Amino acid sequence: MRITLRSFARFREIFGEEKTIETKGVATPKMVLSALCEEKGCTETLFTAEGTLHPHITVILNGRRLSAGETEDTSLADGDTLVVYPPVSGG
Amino acid sequence: MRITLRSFARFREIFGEEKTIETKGVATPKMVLSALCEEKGCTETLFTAEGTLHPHITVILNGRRLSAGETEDTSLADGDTLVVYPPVSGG
Amino acid sequence: MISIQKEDIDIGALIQQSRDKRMGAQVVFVGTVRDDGDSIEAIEFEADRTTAIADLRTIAAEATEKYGLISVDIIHRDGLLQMGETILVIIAGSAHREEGFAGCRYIIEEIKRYVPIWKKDINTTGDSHWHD
Amino acid sequence: MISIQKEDIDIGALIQQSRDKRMGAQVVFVGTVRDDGDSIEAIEFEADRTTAIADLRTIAAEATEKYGLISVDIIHRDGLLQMGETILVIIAGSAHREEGFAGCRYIIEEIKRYVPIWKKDINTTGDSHWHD
Repeated sequence: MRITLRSFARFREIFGEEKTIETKGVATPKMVLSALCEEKGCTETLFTAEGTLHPHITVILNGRRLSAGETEDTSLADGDTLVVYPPVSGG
Repeated sequence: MRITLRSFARFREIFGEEKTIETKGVATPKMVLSALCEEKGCTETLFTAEGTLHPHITVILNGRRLSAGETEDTSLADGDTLVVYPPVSGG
Repeated sequence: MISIQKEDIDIGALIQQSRDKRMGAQVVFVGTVRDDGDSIEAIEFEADRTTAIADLRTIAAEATEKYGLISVDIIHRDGLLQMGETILVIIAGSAHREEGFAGCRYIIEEIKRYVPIWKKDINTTGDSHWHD
Repeated sequence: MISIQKEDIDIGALIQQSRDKRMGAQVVFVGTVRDDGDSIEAIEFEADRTTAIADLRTIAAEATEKYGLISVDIIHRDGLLQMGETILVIIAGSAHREEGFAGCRYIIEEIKRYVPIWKKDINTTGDSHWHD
């Protein structure tokens, strides 16, 4: 199945502005990001030593923000759009 | 001795913008205002039932604000300027 | 800028003027003549300008000292003001927002507490009365 | 008015537009690019405009509900901003000052907490880095 990943600011510089990811079998948002980080060498940027996403990182699935738990137990479907934000610094 | 009294807003409508008052002997700011109020019928406007000045009324002698106590124990001198403010409502 | 004036206030220009490169925040308070549903059609403001200006300078200096502000502007109008008109503008400029909010709030509360400015409601019936 | 835009903000015009006769107070927060003594010469702002606008609308509605505001305006700029330029303007209009101050403060804190806008310092040396 195909997932679109969009990212911003420092994460855009890691992942690119928008990319299409092919996954096989069941995949959660956390699994997709974890696999990508291994490839890009950015595991420490997104994940704590315990392997959870840093609390100030926001993951949005098809326009809805996910809780930490949801990033681990939501199954992605073909055509989903995943957005990942680094900590915000506006205002 | 001669005292100049200046007043503002609702007190200007009672006492006039600026007036010269002649007093004899020792006089305090409170005594001057009290005598004037008897004449103008404004005792309740300036004084409480206990005979003290209402706390939101400001008395200024030669440019300096007086405390409640000072209005009762400061002796006026010839040429003094007394200013009396009703409660403020700016801002 | 500290002023009591009859003329309207160009708020945009004042904000621009008061800006400084050390500033990250400007907190602005604008007071306006409000229609509170009574038959009031305008408000007449009277000030003891000499004392009021001295008091505003004192308040600005206190706020600057207390909250480490970079700049303070206070302009209060007097004379007859119609519904919707600007009465007062305060600008507190600071490095960070916390001081700007605290300083601006301090200034308006101190003005209300003791600066010699008074308002008189002017009714549609032609009556008028001073606020307590 | 809720907006994210590259263009500068005419703060005076915005304050005038947002005024309503039921209003007695407008509390305005202006955020500006601050010279903090480092070698930063400009800041680049990036926003996820679609989500940010939706978030700003949510925050404005919450502030209106929570503090009984009469109007809320929020304009945040993106793109490259030089030292001293306006980043953000918030206007909270209310009957009385207490709600205006509380509402304006709520809005800026919520924006800082989660609205997807990021800033990158651009140094005089040509280096740049994203804020945490």
